[in-house]
Amino acid sequence: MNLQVDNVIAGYQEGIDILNNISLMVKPESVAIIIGPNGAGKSTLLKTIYGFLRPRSGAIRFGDRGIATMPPHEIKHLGISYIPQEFNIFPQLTVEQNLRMGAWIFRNDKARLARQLDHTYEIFPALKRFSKTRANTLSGGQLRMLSIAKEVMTSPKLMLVDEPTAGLSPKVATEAYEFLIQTQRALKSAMLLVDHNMEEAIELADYVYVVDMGRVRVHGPRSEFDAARLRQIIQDCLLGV
Amino acid sequence: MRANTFRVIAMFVLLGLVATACSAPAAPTTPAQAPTAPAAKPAAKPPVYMGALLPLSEPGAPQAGQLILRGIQMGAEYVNTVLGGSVDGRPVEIVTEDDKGTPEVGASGYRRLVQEKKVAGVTGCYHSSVCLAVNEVAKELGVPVIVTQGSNAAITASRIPQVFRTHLIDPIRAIALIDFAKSQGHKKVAIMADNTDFGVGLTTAVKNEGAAQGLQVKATVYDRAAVDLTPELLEIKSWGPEIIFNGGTGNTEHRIVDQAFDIGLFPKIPMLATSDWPYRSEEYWKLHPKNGVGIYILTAYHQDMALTKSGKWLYDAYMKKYGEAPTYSTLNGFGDLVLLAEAAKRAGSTDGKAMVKELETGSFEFWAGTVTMPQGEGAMWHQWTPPVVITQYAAANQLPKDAKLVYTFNYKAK
Amino acid sequence: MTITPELLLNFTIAGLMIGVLYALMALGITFIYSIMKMINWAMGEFYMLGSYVQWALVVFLLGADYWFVGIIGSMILVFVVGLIVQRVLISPMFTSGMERRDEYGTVVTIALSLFLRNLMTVLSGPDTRTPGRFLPPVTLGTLPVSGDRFAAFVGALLLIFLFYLLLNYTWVGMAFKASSQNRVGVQTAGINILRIDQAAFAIGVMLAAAAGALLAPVFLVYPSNGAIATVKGFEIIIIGGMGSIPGAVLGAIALGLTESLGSVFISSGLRDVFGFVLLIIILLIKPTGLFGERERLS
Amino acid sequence: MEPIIETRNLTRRFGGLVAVNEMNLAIERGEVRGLIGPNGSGKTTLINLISGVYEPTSGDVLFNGKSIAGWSPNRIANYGLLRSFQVPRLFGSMSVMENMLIARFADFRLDYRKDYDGATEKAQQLLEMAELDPLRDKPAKILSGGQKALLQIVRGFMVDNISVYLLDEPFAGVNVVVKETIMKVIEQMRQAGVTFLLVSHEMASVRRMCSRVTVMAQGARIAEGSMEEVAANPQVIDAYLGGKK
Amino acid sequence: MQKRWAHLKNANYLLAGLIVIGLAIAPAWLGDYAKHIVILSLYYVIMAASWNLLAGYTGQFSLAHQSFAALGGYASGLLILYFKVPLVVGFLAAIVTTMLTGYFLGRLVLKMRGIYLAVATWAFSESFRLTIAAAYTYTRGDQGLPVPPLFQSLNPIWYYYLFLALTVVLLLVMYLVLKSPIGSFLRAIKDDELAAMALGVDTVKWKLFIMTFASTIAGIAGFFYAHYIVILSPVMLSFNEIGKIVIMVVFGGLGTFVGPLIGAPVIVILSELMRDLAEWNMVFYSLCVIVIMRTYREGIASLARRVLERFGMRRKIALANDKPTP
Repeated sequence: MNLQVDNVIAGYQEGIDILNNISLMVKPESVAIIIGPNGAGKSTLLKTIYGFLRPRSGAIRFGDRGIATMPPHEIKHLGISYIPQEFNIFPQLTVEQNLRMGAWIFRNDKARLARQLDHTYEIFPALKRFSKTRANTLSGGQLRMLSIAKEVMTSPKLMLVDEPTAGLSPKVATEAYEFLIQTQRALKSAMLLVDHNMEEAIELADYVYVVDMGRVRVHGPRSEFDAARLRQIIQDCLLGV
Repeated sequence: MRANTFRVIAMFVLLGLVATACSAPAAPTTPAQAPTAPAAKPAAKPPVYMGALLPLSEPGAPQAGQLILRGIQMGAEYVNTVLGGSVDGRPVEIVTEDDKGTPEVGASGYRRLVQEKKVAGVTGCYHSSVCLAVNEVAKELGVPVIVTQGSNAAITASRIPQVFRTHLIDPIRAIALIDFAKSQGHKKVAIMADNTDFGVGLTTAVKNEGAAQGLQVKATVYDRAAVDLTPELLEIKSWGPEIIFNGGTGNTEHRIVDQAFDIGLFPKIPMLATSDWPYRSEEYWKLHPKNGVGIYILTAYHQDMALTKSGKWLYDAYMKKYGEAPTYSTLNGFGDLVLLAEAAKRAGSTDGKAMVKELETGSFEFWAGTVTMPQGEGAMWHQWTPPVVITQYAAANQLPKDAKLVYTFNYKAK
Repeated sequence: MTITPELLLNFTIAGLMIGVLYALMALGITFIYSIMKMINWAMGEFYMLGSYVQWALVVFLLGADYWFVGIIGSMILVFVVGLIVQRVLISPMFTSGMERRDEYGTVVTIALSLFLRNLMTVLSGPDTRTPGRFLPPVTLGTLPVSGDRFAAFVGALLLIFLFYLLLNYTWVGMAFKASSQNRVGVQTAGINILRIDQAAFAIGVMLAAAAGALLAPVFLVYPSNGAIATVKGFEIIIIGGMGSIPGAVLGAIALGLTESLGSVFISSGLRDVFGFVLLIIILLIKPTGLFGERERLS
Repeated sequence: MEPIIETRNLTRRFGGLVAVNEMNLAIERGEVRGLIGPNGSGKTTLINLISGVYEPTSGDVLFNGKSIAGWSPNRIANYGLLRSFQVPRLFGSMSVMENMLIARFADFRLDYRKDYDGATEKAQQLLEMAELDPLRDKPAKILSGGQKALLQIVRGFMVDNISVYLLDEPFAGVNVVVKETIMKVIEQMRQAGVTFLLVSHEMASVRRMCSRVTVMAQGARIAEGSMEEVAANPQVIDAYLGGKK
Repeated sequence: MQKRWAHLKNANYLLAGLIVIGLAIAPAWLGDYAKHIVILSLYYVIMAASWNLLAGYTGQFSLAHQSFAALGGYASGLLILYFKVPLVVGFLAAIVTTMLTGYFLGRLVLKMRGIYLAVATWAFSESFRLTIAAAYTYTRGDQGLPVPPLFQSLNPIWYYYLFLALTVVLLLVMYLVLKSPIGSFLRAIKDDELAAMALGVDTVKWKLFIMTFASTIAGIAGFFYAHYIVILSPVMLSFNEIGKIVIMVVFGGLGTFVGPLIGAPVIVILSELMRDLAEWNMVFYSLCVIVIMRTYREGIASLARRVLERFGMRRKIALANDKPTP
């Protein structure tokens, strides 16, 4: 199922639009990346898609369903997961309880739950080691893993990922990317990734959107963005051209 | 913006509806209020208005207020149907005012009754602090007030011409209580009271009177919102009193009976209710079906006493209407309203000065005898004290009229 | 007064028992706060509703033998009332607009408490009511206790235990705990946060109603009987820390013991002041209460 | 010459985490010093330590040769050491002009009336410089992100005796035009004698503004020099790559 | 020449002047009872406006404000009763005690915000109420502490002008404070305390100042109120009292200067209208508040502002949802 964003205008306060007529599309099983300077509206776009923010105009479709006015929990049921930039965990619950909360929508399917837990622990032996400890005692990297692992418990068809490596050391960041792409491939899900870390993140992508000032500047398949062009884009962004 | 404007209009329309909806049926919709007997209205004569100033909502004591209100309303009924109205046969109509147990609201209420509703007299007044605030305004506005149940001595001691009282006040109640304890041979007396004006005043008076009579008194005062009095009762139990005065107001008094029973204090140690709340026998026996027997009740009325004509009328009418015997609160509310109506009738006008003069000099038939309220000394200024009797429920489910009369006391002013 | 060991023991038992009952009154307040970050000033009125429903059910429908059914009945009924009140009154105070304005919630719950209490005052007349006394007295150690109070004590313990089980061993309970820690997180997990709020409010007021129903025979039924639940409940959640469930239970027992022992050693007249003294001491030492969350400037 | 700001072995721990570790930094008067480093290297914590928002676990902060460690933020600000925040912190319900004036009268003196006209004039000038003057009577909360960032920065210049300004990511979330304006303002104020510490991710801007750059990694200083010098430093590159040692 | 700290324009000064003059000549037509209602409204205007300084401007949602009014009354009343001091001494005592207590409470809640502060101040006022009630041997508790009146007669006319003057003076003082930089500091503390500190605003000092200041104003109002009602009881400390003030301010418009000035009289008049309903009055009063909150939460001050704007009485000032100029 395609995710399709058409001419969306959105913002937090009346009169201030963060997203300015933005359009993009994510195909099944593909990875699209959104790059662009700080404040370009990348995170806002993900929040709008996931229903935390209602667009003022425009349409958002997942497959053939319009999801622009759906609240987040209904969107989750459609098979979309959202991994926000902040550590999205429950600090006072144990790691395993956190993961189980991630599986809320199929909580009554015990077999699937057990299977999914095993699967997660397989990929993240570290989480298994700490499964009975409270989440607030984990390190930053482990918290990031947990935030991701919790959201992919449902084997989503589409993952919206916001800055998965923010606040991580480069080594851990690389691990996080590996896990993400591994998950994406294993689940055959699509992914819409927002990232600062262009050089590394772009390696994962099939399709690239460059967003600035709330609209798409340039887009095209990954192959069109070779190192030189990317450098140019980064430079342009840094220089604000 | 437009949506908001619309909303505002909607709000005001709604408010208007609420206001009209509730001001139209006004007073007569309440279940507690009796529809004033329709046949009794002498035709085409303008009514004489009388004010009922009572606590009908928190932080006042609405339960007491409602009982007094019943009496006042039946008083109006009595004046209109039996006595043929007040001045020139004009019927009496009650204007009810909620004082919320708050001095300022009470003072405002009195002002409003007098200046807006043009009442000829005001009765009610339950909380002492409200009475004191009303006093000062009454001094200015000159319309007489008969205090139904404000216990504080200062209410009349301030010698305000317009203020009268027909209530059994703290010092006299204390004399009766201690006298009764002595007559029973008790040497150690415990009193439990909440920190309301009644409880505090009574506790102080009992301590003084007990000391004067050579009795040991242990006084416990707790906050009126307290629900669990077990620690206090345990303490009293270990002190070993020979009789307990239960000086609660409202619901605490019931809980004291229960909780004293639970820890084995009552009925082993006799308990005396310092006001006559157990007189509402139906409520009392429902609340204390197994543990209520033996309680002593200080009250103003017993079946064996001779009631006046008006007293008898009230007793029967109240029994018929509410299925229980009237309590002291109701009786006094009734009596005070009749007093006001009579005073106006005798004065031949609703003028405050004239009515005050009649009340001060005349003698009136009250539910319990003849009332005079002359200019006395101290708290005895314009004060008439009803008789004091102590009765006892000797068996379960006894009605007030069957209660055993164990003590009578008649206060004579020195 | 001479303090004998027996007396001291009696006071301790009495304090513990009332402490557990206080805990049930405070649980609902702290639970609603932990999820909605809102103080329900009308909590005592739901306690009052619970006691009236219990009285009505026992007297008109069930009879004294089935008083425990009445407790469940009043819990269910008040739960439903809570669902409606949250939907119609509370939730609209918080949803619209960017800023969260606590004062709207404060004003609307204050008004609701005035409304319910005064409506009941007018409707119920001057009568104090009781569903009846159901159980024979028991003796705990050296302290004779009324059967109904003991039943309320056991009932409160049971409800606290059930509540503990609900929170820790069920999916819904886990969702409540999760919502109190991270409201975005539960939404990305596919939970409807609005329904969590609604359910939390309803469960909170249901706990207050359960306290009201259990204590109806002991502390009686009248329109302002909920005042005690509000006052003690707030004292306890400040002592224990707002939003903390264990804090509420321990704070309640601490308050019960302080009041009871304070009246032995100091004076019973000031008993209700002791709780506040304890509270102000705790505020001075640890402003967020025994188990309170930390509040930081930035 | 004596440095205007100096930190000596400044350390701050949060529980087990050492956010700033034995940090030494000295800024000369009139400098625009750049402070760069990978995410989580402790740049913002350092600013919080210098400006008094956090108390140092150990070490010292000297301002004009005087120790200010442990002072309250407002006292430090009153002495002329200002800071901005990464996410602009404005007084949303107050107008743009009030936001400006509050900075001027923050060290409350009873004769504030005397300065009113001068202060308004100065605020007006600064707002014009920042091209915010058409918005002067609007509440700050309705500004756009870039306008908020701008306002936050020019607001600091209202402080009478400002001598040091710590800017935390002043370019985050602002567009090119605003960025240029900010740089213009910084340059003008530098000429007026204000010293800057500029924390930023945007190398290009840092390079343009700063003759000297300090690089932080894992809470400590790992390099200092011109942008070209530090960019050539393999340790710095390693730090950005994530310390694959 | 522009007035920077003033939102209010000349038209508003004119309006305020007209209202004061109107109130000053109104007794010629008002009956005693109506005068009494005006006096009450003025008392609540002072209470609501000073509470608004705390909750509306500084963000300190205190629930102890009514205690300070009572404290002012009790301090004076007790001194006069037991030591027969002249009224002036009672007045000074009211000021000093409320000032000190306000400062102490400010210290106690210095680190608290939002609901914590609300509940902590609630606890403070409850313990104060319980203490006054429990110490009945000195305070006479519920029996009521008599306080001498200020004038020979309780005729409202004297009190009417007294309260009118008092209200004008106190509102003017509050207005001047808000108009000075202090007013901005307070709003800055509410908006963003850390940012205010970072600009050099001594937030600790101003939080303590405003708590002390607002408490003292409440104490002064309480003093005059007590000497008008001539009786004090712990009821003045009950939660109902602060509930009333909160309703007035939120209803009028929290954090606006005119909010309490409109809200207090409207609520006083609303409860006066309900009086005819006797025991039903509180039921309908609370119902009205619920209906208002459910339909128009922003308060009538913002409504009035819009109406005034529409008639061009004042320069259009920015509202929260205005669009920014490009």
